[in-house]
Amino acid sequence: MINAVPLEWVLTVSAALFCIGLFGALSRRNMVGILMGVELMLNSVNINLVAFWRYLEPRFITGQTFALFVITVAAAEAAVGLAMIIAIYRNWATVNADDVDSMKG
Amino acid sequence: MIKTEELQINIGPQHPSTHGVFRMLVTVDGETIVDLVPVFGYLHRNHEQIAEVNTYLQNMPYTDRLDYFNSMANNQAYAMVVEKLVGIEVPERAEYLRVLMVELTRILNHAGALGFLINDMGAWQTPLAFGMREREKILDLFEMASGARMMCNYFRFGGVVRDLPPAFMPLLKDLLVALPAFFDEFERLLCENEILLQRSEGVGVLPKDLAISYSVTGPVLRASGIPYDIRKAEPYSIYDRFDFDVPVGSVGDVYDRFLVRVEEMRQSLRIIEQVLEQLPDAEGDHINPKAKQNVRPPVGDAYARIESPKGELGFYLVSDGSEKPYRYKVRAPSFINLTPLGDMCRGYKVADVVVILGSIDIVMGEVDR
Amino acid sequence: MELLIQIIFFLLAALILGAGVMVVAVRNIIHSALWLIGSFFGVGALYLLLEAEFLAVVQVLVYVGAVSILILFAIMLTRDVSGQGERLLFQRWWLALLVAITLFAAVITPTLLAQSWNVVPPTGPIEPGQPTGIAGALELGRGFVHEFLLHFEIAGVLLLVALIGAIVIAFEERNRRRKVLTLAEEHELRKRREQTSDANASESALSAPGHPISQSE
Amino acid sequence: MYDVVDYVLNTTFNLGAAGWVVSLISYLMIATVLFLVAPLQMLFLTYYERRLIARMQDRVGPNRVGPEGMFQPVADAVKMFTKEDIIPAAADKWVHLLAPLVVVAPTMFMFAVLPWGPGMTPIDMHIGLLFFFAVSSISAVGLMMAGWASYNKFSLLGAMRAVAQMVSYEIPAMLSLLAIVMITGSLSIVDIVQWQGGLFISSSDVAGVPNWGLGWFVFNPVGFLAFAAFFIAALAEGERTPFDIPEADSEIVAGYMTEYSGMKFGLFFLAQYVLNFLLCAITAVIFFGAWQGPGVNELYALGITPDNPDGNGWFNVLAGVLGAFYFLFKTYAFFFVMVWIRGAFPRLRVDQLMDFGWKYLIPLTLVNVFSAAIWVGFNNWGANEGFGFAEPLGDLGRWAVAFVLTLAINIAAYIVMTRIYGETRRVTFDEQLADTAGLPS
Amino acid sequence: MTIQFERGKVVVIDRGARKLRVGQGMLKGMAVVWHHWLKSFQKLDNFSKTAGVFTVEYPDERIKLPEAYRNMPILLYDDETGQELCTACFQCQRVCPPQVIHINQARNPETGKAIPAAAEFIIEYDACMSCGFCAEVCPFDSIKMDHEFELSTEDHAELTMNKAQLSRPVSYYERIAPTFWAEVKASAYKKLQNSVKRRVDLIGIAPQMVEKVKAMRAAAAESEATEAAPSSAPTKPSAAETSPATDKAAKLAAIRAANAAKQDAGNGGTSTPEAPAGDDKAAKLAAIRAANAAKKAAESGEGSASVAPAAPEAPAGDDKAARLAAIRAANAAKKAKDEQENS
Repeated sequence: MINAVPLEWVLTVSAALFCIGLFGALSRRNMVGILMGVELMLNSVNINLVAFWRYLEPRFITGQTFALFVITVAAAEAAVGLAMIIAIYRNWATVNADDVDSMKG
Repeated sequence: MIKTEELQINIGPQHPSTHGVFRMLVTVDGETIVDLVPVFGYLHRNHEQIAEVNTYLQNMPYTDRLDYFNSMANNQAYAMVVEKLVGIEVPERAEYLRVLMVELTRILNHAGALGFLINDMGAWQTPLAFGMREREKILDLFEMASGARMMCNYFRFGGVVRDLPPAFMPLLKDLLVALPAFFDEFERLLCENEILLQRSEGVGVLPKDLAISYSVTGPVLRASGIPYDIRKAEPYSIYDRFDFDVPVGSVGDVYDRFLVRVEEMRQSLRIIEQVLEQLPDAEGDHINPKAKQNVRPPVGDAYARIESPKGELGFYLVSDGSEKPYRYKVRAPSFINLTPLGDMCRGYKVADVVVILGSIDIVMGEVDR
Repeated sequence: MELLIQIIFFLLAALILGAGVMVVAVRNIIHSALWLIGSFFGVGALYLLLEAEFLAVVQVLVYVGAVSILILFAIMLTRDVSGQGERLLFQRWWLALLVAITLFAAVITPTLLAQSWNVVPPTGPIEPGQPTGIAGALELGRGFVHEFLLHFEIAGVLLLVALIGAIVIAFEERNRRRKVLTLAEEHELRKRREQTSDANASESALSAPGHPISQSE
Repeated sequence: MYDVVDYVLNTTFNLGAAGWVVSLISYLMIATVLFLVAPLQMLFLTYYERRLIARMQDRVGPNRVGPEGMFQPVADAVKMFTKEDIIPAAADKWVHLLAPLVVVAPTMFMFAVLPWGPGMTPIDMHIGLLFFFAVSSISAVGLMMAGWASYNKFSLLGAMRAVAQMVSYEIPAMLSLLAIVMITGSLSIVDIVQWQGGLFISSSDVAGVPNWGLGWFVFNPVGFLAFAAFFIAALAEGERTPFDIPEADSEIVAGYMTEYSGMKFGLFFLAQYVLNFLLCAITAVIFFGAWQGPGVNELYALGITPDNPDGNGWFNVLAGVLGAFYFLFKTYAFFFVMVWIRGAFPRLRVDQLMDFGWKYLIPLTLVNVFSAAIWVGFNNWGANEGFGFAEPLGDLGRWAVAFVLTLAINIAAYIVMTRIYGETRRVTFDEQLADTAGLPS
Repeated sequence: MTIQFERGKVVVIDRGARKLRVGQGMLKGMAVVWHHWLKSFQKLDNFSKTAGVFTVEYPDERIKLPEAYRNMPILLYDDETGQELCTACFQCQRVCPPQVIHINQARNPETGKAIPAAAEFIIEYDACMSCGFCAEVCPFDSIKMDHEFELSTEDHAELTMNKAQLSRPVSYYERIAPTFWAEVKASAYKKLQNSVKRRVDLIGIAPQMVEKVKAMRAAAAESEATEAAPSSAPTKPSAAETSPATDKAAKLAAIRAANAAKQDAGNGGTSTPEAPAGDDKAAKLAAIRAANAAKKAAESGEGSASVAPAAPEAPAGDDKAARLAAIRAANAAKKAKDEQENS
């Protein structure tokens, strides 16, 4: 792998995925859509971490550990985020982010 | 659960566990039932009107088709009402034969009903197969005596159509050995099963006084704690000559209905044993020889009821003096026991509906008539 | 061999990016979630290519097996999914696009041009106590109970907090939940109400006169 | 396999193929074989199940097509192939089409890590166990797709139930395996199988136990409780009675499969039976030593192994056949138990299923993880880890202490948990009414 | 709570509420199933057993049906003489609850008098409910319940059975229900002797026996003739020719009758049922009805110029029914004409 594919390629893929995710998170109205954009961004971060680990420090586990923590955080974030979406849906009967404009429940 | 919109689901008319063509229009909130409307009539055959253009005897085979699980009981109720209307005496041996057949019917009905109930709970046919095995044996006996397995048409006004064939008694005695073993095995298989307990305890509770006001009868009523059995309350035929107990439940849930039916099978067995002890030996006394079959009852009306396996089965006849009934009415236990279904299911889960329905034990042939 | 790996890499990159684009572009939110799963899967395969087997499996387990299912559940529990007749994006979506493209350019230019990433993995004499080869599940496990113990604990606490938080947020309070009374409960309530209003009328129908069964207690 | 292909290509035909070509070809061959094995398993299992359950119900079962009805599944498959493929008008066509594939594909992947015999594991991943369960969780997505795309209330309800069930029961399954993984210290399936040599006591726990291939995990308290919990979870994962709620025919017709017919339905069916086979197989692998059994190790030692490169190849074949026999025998025995349970029990309700998983099975498996820690402490740890006080007992003594301790803990946990759970479940009628006391009238 | 009845008591079912449940109930259930699995390698051949395979592998093995078994009604005829036991007394037709029995009484073609035999006897098997009343009421023990139950067919109309399809020899019934037949054998044959006396020619012979009986009679006649005198030999061929000749005549008569009926339709005569082509059952029923009407007209004899016998337009392709109807119509027409002339 490391002989066939240069690190730049992987990083490019990662950056592109990050920007796609960013666009999704910024532009979609549906809150679940926003959450999915965020998940894409987290994934691209993970690709970066694993790529750096593999190309630079394969004998140590720091990169993988970091990636694992990111996955943990992503899972937690998805759980809480989706719970919030459901709670919001219950109160406002909408999942569009721009319809939810009040701080009071 | 999350607040969701109410959803309407049609269970039936074509559905594996509606015991025929029966539809339940279920409104659910999540999995909880908010409302249930039983819709029936898909099997309506105009039974009562047909009966008014037939002669009294011609109606006998039609009663077989009411509750096709226990045609013998239907026959008995109908024979009783005509005998009452005309005033026909029934010989002693005939009465014993009738009781024997009806109690066998009760066992086969409960064996089948419990099997189907457990099937609705999701067991893959095993209890049903066991119940059907015993039912087959009883049906073999019926076939031997009456000529048909299900549509027996065995009863006539003033007795039964023919006496038992000689091969009948040995087989019945063999069966009486098997039946207690079958009941024990059935109890071991199911009565303490934790899954069955979870599915049936506290499900479909029908409180005592509501059971009375809904006018339900039979095992459903007894499971709610009312010791009402027509065989005891108004002993017809010769039921006052037998010792047997009336099992009642304490809560009125599906589990009680299950246990009451198991116990009723045992009591029926007791009655059959006593029948065999007391059975008079008079050959050819299976029917009153003076009883005419093409009866012309005097003007008047009569109601006769029996404790059929499903509850109080009554026939009401009005005679205008002709050879055909002027009015013919069936009080079908399945139909009346079905009326509280909608209320009984309310507040339980979707999966409980089929269990509660199974525990009522209906036959659509009798409900829709 | 190298060509094969390159082909696989490009296919995976196409899957990841293509599916990612579909995630943000598709109108039907369920389709969007399904494309997201495709993207996750591609990332998992990329991990395998990068020889991070454990991470690849965890990616499949957590993202495909859990997070995406969670998302699908959330979608189905919230609303009509077709998205017909509604605006898909915010009004100023072009702004977001601009930001994304700018960021991409800003990140990728130095990556590709300025910096030389031609890194050689550290070779040379391996010191005693230093790991050899590529770290796998075993080393990760060791790491979690030695070096990264605190981090590991914190991650656990985080998950616990998220678990409780999610339950608290999504939990509907008991009194707000709809309670459908069963027949028996309804009957009991009515009886109690009658009892309070009329203390005499509480006997069951059994003892009513005229009942067909003569009974002796 | 690699060696054989290498020999044929490079020595016999002298093609000079590169290493990766050889491994590609050998992997493809193995994959083809496994791909053919899966449908055959399904065909056999349907026949086996139908005959078995018929016998349990005093019936005969299918015995018309072929000798003793052997070709009944083939006839069924032909029927399935020739049936019309129906796509509901309101369905999401592509998702509807893809769903069965997404369900079937992971079950095929899972064959990759099954050990069929000594040295007969297609891929010896060092995270094989995790791979197995990670891949199995993918099929939940397929179920969700099927349920959603059918545009049918019953389908959607069934899919939701199926997915909730699969996700919930993955946790107790993983936790019960965690206990085993703690003892072996490896996620590799080959290591786990290797560990189970011995005679009722694993030779990895106590050195010097004769290796008859019978040191299975199920013979120690930790392993036994893990086995029980895992098997129950496997019933739920494989949607078997009493957890066959997603396709409860008496309630929601056929669950997520309601709107499928013909070959697509056949694929669901295939996936389900192959998954059942795999779950039985993995139970046999982890708790019953897979191919371990008397004679296999001895035969294998005489064959060509990394330790013994100049052994006789025929002994490899013999050991493989015997090992595969043991493995399949154990697997089918577990399938027998599945059928047996199907023959005996009704099914649970969906909320009871969730309660059982979350409130009973998960706590029980957590206790078991604790027991596993004790087991590992006594058997594997020494003075370094703080278990120096146990050293004077000797290997066997330490094993015995661990056995008694974990047995006591597990039995106590079982009884206490069952009692608590049973009490909470058995809401009597009076309590049910008492619950209404606070309700607004 | 125990309520004491006169005999027996009320028992409250024990729900086992205070039992410790740790899964033993499920294990018990599994033990039962295991027991059945083990026992399933034997056959359940005795009613006192509760385990063992109880499947009857139907096409290969069959249960011996009890004598009382009743499926569909059949008509009996005597093996040797071919005489049917049925005398067309209409008892069965009257008692049949679904009204599926249709009988046409035979008449002497010359005198027009009723003969105790059924000219046609039709039972609609598809609507029959197998109640067995017909067999019960039959005073001549002619109608009995068959044990044959493999009646399924692709064509609904095939289940409308005519006399030829219903007739079975007595020996057949004796085989399936020996004791039942033994009870009634003597009286049945006595009654048969009585009715045979009043039968003429081939009327009352079961259709499948007609040829045989004819041959037998011819043989008897021949032997008589050879005994008596060789001069009577030429009568033989004419006797043999009678049946096609009468057939032709009957057809002609039928056509004539039909025409007459058409002409008289406006005069308030019995309506002409127009059977759709290809509908066998309807055709047959129509034929019977028409014949009955004709019979009635003939019997009433009150200057029935207006009540012309009606013949159905027999559908093409239904020879049998058409011919039967034609014969009947022809007979009736002849009779009517005779009576008209007489009056």
